Amino acid sequence: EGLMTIIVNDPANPYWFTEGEVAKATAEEMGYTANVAAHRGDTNTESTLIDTAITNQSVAIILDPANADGSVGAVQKAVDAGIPVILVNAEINQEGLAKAQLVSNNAQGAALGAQAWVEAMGTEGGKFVELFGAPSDNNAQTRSNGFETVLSQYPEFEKVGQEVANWDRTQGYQKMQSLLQANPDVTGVISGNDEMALGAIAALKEAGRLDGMVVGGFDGSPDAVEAVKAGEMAYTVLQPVAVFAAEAVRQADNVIKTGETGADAEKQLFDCVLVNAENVDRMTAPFVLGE
Amino acid sequence: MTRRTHDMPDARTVVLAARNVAKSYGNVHALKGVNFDIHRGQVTTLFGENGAGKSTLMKILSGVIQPTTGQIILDGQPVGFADANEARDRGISIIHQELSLAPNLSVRDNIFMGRELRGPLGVDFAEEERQTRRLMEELEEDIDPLIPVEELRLGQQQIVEIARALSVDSRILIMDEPTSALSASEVEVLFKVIRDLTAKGVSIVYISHHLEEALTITDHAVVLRDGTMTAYAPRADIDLDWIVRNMVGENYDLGSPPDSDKRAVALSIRNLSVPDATGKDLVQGLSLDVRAGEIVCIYGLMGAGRTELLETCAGRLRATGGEIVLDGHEISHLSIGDRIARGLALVPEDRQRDGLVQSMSVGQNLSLASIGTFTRGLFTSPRDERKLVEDTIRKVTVKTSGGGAPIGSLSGGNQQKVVIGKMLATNPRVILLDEPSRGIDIGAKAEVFRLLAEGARQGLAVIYSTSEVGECLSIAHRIVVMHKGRISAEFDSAVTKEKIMAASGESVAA
Amino acid sequence: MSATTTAPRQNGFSLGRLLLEGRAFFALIAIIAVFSVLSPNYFTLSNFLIMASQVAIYGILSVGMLLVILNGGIDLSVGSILALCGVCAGAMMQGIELPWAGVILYPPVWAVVVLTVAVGALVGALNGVLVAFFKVPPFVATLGVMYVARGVALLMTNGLTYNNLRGQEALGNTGFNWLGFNRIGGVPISVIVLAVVAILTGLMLSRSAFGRWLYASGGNERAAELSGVPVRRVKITVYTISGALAAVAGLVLASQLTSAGPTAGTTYELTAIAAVVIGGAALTGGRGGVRGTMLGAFVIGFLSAGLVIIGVSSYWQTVFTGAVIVLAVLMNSIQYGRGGRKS
Amino acid sequence: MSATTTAPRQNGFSLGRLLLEGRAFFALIAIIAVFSVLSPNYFTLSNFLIMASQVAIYGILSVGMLLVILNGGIDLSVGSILALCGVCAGAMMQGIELPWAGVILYPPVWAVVVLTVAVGALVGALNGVLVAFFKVPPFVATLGVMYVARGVALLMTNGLTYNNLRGQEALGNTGFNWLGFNRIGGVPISVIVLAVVAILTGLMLSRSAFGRWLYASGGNERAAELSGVPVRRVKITVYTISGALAAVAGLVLASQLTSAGPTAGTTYELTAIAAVVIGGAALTGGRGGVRGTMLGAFVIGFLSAGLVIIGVSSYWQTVFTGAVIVLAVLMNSIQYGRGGRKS
Ligand SMILES: Nc1ncnc2c1ncn2[C@@H]1O[C@H](COP(=O)(O)OP(=O)(O)OP(=O)(O)O)[C@@H](O)[C@H]1O
Ligand SMILES: Nc1ncnc2c1ncn2[C@@H]1O[C@H](COP(=O)(O)OP(=O)(O)OP(=O)(O)O)[C@@H](O)[C@H]1O
Ligand SMILES: O[C@@H]1[C@H](O)[C@H](O)CO[C@H]1O
Ligand SMILES: [Mg+2]
Ligand SMILES: [Mg+2]
Repeated sequence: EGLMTIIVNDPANPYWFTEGEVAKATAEEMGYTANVAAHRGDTNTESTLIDTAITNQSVAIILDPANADGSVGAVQKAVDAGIPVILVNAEINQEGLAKAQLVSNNAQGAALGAQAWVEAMGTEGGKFVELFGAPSDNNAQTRSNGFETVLSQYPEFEKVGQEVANWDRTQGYQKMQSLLQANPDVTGVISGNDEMALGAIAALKEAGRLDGMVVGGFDGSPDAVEAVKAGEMAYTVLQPVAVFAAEAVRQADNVIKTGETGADAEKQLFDCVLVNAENVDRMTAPFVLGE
Repeated sequence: MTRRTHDMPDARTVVLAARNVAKSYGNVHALKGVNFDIHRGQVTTLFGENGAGKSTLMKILSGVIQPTTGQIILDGQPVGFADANEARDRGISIIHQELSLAPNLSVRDNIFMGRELRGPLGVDFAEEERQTRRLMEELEEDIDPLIPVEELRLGQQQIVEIARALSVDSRILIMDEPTSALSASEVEVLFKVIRDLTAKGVSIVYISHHLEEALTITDHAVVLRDGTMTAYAPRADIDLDWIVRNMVGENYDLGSPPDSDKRAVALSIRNLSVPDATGKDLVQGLSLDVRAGEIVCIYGLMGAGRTELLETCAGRLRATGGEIVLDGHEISHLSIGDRIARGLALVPEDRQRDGLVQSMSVGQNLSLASIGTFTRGLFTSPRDERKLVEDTIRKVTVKTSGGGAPIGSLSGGNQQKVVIGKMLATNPRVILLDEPSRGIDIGAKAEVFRLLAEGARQGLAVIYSTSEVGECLSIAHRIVVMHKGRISAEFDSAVTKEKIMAASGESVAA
Repeated sequence: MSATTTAPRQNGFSLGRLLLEGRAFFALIAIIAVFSVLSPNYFTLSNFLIMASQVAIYGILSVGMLLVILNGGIDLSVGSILALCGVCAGAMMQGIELPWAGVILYPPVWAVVVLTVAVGALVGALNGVLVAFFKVPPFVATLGVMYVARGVALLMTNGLTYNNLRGQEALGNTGFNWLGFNRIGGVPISVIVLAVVAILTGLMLSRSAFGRWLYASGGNERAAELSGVPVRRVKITVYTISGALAAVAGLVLASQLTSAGPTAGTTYELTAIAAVVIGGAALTGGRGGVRGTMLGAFVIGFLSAGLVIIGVSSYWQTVFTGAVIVLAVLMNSIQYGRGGRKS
Repeated sequence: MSATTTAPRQNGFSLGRLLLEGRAFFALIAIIAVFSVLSPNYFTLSNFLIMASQVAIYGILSVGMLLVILNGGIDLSVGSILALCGVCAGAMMQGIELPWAGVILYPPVWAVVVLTVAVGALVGALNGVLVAFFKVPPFVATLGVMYVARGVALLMTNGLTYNNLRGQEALGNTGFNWLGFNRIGGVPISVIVLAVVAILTGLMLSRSAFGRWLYASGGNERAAELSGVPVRRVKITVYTISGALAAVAGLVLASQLTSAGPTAGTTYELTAIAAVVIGGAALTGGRGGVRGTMLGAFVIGFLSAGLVIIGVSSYWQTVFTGAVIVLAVLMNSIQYGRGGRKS
């Protein structure tokens, strides 16, 4: 059936790993051959990978764009070469180029998470800190804004610190340690993704401060699921990455065969789901919550 | 002159011998089947022009390099040394022509590097220090065992190198130009040490281009020429004339200074002071005028401050006071390059450190200071450069396969000639030479002297720093003696050796 | 000792010598052969042109790096300068607001290019001054500048990316994507830029006084200084050129992507250094040449493109890249290992 | 010339000398002073202990890096080795499946630690062999190994992170988090590990024959070789130690996070090098000491923690880090700038 090129960010993060694996498996099921490549957030590498996809005469490209603005040129290049591009997980700031943009509803997910966080924190309020993802990734800002929208309605919670930890566990750990020194009286942590939240949990554990602390994650990664099970993480917001990665491949297949994705709009938002102590046992596979 | 003038002496006293040893580097045949004997408890001196193969032979005998063909016989048994350590374990050690010290380590650490004295708590530093002190006493040098070697002058570093070789207690000690940076009195001390060693049965091989000096210590003399042995004789049968004749085939007279007619002052040093890193003055308010066409020798002991004086004139060091005036213009603010462009050139003392770029070819080293003369517009002219290089190679008689050869393939003396040639190629009006005769053979020295004399006739002003009184007398119109940063005496060319040495603060040895 | 490792002699180009000397050349041939067998899409003109245009970015950086390395230094800041300059160009294309005058300036593209290169040169000169006058070891000076330049780029854009660098007819600033998109006689402009940079640098190294000074001061700074070489000026110049070339690379990249982000070029310095060293240059200074460096850049570029084309997993790509870097240099080392005396 | 830059003399510790020599010391004092003024939470015992435990990781890496740098080399692979070893430890804690025997082995924690350090030492030895026997320049050899080790770590885990390294009572492999979590007399274990490593290394450098060999071969390798120093053995040993210490750092980090991921330690090599150089060591080899390196590590660690505590934006953190690295070394350089003759 031809080659489908799947380009993800960095498979060293379980989230993107799953994204690539699911897409690949789906494509192969449908009779395509599939290559998974990684740009690791570098738009130049991304552009190189698009070149290669063109050279390899790919029939479609599934791309997790490196940068909302910076990836436009690369997508344009593929489109100019006549290859349909389906974007997953992150958006680009231009419509009409990609056949479809399938992303989780980060704003909805952030609101969901923030709401759960507020509930877990209880009514008397308190001080908290936020761990922020890589600033080059739009999702970081979107989630932070989503948290802000909800939390600003609860004046009893005071944000005393915010640190960039670049989606990374070790950085989450070290930043949390210092944040804890600067603000010994924090009682809550809200994090832009699970890796950073897990780092924060390790720091809190080391400081003996995990008890009574509310830590909220985002992604629904397997490690976070474990942490929720263990009662260390209050919740994580599951991004339906497995769902839209598979859906992206199906829409690509549609485009190849019919010229249309079969969906109504280019931008398709997939709602996130809350995973907490109550439903955590229903996780069936990485990033998949069973009914 | 390939015939030996005498038969070999009693073979039973031979401890180490080379038999038909040859060494080639590609098509350069450094040694072409040499036989060489070292006698127990005696000093065998090896003479030869630059590039004759002396160092190559010594490196083979001490295991540093391996011969292409031929054998080494130790105590009558053929041996093969894999490396220098193996040779040292068998009692052979060597002082290399080029210094091989770790500059960052102290004197003590250099001397015992690789042969640590162990105590219960690791290295026994106290004992090492004690032994170092004793060695320094023996060599009559006041060097702190704990001072890093990089803070020592070249001569002192050479002493450390010697001390290290002495500390090994070897049976055979090879010294490849150990005195090139030493003063006469230090050489005397070394010779005393050598005599003590030979008395104890240690065998010495000694290489030097200071022929007279070497003669005083020789028991046997061997002459190498172009990779073959050309002559052998015991001490009783040789004199200076014999050595020179066998070395180069003709005799050289270093001559006497050329005529000079007094011309305008070319370089005027006025009241110059130069401090060291700690602020102590190494040159103290020194004044000196040199006229065009005049050759001035600066004689002094090690540490007299000559190097600092010359390096300050050249622009490497900054003076704290005084003026340097070239052809009527104050030049203290000029860069080294500008000074060279105006005709002031320095041949530095330490060729490895300051003279040569090891990663460049012979030709590129020779042309380095005069790139401007073969640059046309934006680009250099390869043809003009080649001409300059070939002329210079001929002028200073560098023995090399050509301008393209790597500089490292040259013998020590030939490298020195490259350093001299490089600065002569800039067509200077004033040339400063800091102990330029270090390691060059008598023929080359005569050639350099001839060039300087020739230059002087045409108006070149020369300042020539030396630690050899003989050189002063052969070339200088005027001899300036420096002592502790000042001029302690000035003489014209009619002076005697003794007077010069007395003015330098040197005790005239027996 | 061969001409790739010593200062080049003046006999110009010779295929025979190239074959003999540059083992990197064999590495390149081997890479091309292997991938051509493994994928039918590799050995095609269009793929070579695409790969060459990808190599251009690294290649331009490598040429600057080569000069610094010949001088015995190292420049870790090129990736950051690339990003900073890209961002500067982006900012200028978006218009420079002068609040006090109440106007927004839209410089024409040529002015953007000149100013951007000037910024790169300036940051490079800062490296040079730190190294030459303040005696900060190059590794540290450029490491510091690497952080500072990256931070400034992030601050300038607040972490965001400038998009849409195409300019507008009305503003008279169109043409920015010419660098990245156009072709002359089928050859991408970026490749032509690389070729021009490489040839000019090659001429400079082999035929100009400056080139000689550079080799000399990299080989033995003290000896060079005493021979009248203005060693400080040489130092500052090489870092300045390296900075300017990083700016050129930044422009080419921004133009190819028609966007400029502050995180571009991260770790490119390592790739550039690897290219220079694979090309036979010594990190101790004084040895190396443009031809080798170009080979090194092509080895790395053709290898990584090939691995992607045959669809090797990104983990294996990492492994292979490391292995090939070591192997290519290992071949070089075996050749020179027995070389002449060391100082 | 002072004892921080040359091989240490044997007069032991002296506060006076420390003050005089290590300008890095002033940088540290300045950092502590500034942040103590800016935040009341900085100058507290608990914060110092936390900062020290953060420094531990970099500090342990820096000690290994120091040895390599003293030897005139560089080790870019430490960050990757850290990750690889963390992952190896993780894999062993999860149990090693022996399919042919149909069993899963759960080695006790001490065995995991020993085996992990052995893996690190082995990878380090690979660096050493490449450098000492195959004459690959250290920058390239370790750059290659950096990629390969990272790739292998990714392949081993398929990109995933080993979580839950706590072990289980039933399997007899509990205690892994002891390293990262426990304290002895209030001091985190990681800090104690760092202190032990630093003191042992300091003793080795100043008291043992190996220490002198290291300084000698870094100062003048050829001279050292001719004097009978086993320069190759020294080389291989320092890279091996560096690898082993990277493994220790990997264990400490994995234990602190109770998880081990293949991307840990990215760019830590730069931080480690910066610490060594801020501490007064010369990248040309032969000069430097443990005391300076520790100061360098603390300067970097206390600075970055301080910036977080006072809440500076992450972009400014980048800028400040770069500036302080340059400034700290600049102070060192001004001191030594006029120093003695070089070889
Ligand atoms: N590594 C090398 N490669 C090529 N040629 C070499 C090498 N080493 C020595 N030679 C050549 O071997 C010859 C003998 O050199 P050697 O150093 O033994 O001379 P020498 O007698 O010690 O001279 P000097 O008095 O100048 O020290 C010279 O022509 C030199 O160029
Ligand atoms: N780098 C240095 N560090 C400390 N002291 C030095 C340094 N260089 C020279 N000196 C000291 O400066 C004084 C003058 O040394 P200089 O080298 O000028 O003597 P010189 O007359 O040229 O003797 P020679 O050239 O024979 O060694 C000596 O006392 C020496 O110890
Ligand atoms: O959405 C993804 C995930 O949250 C991941 O953990 C980091 O990058 C974001 O873009
Ligand atoms: Mg010799
Ligand atoms: Mg002198």
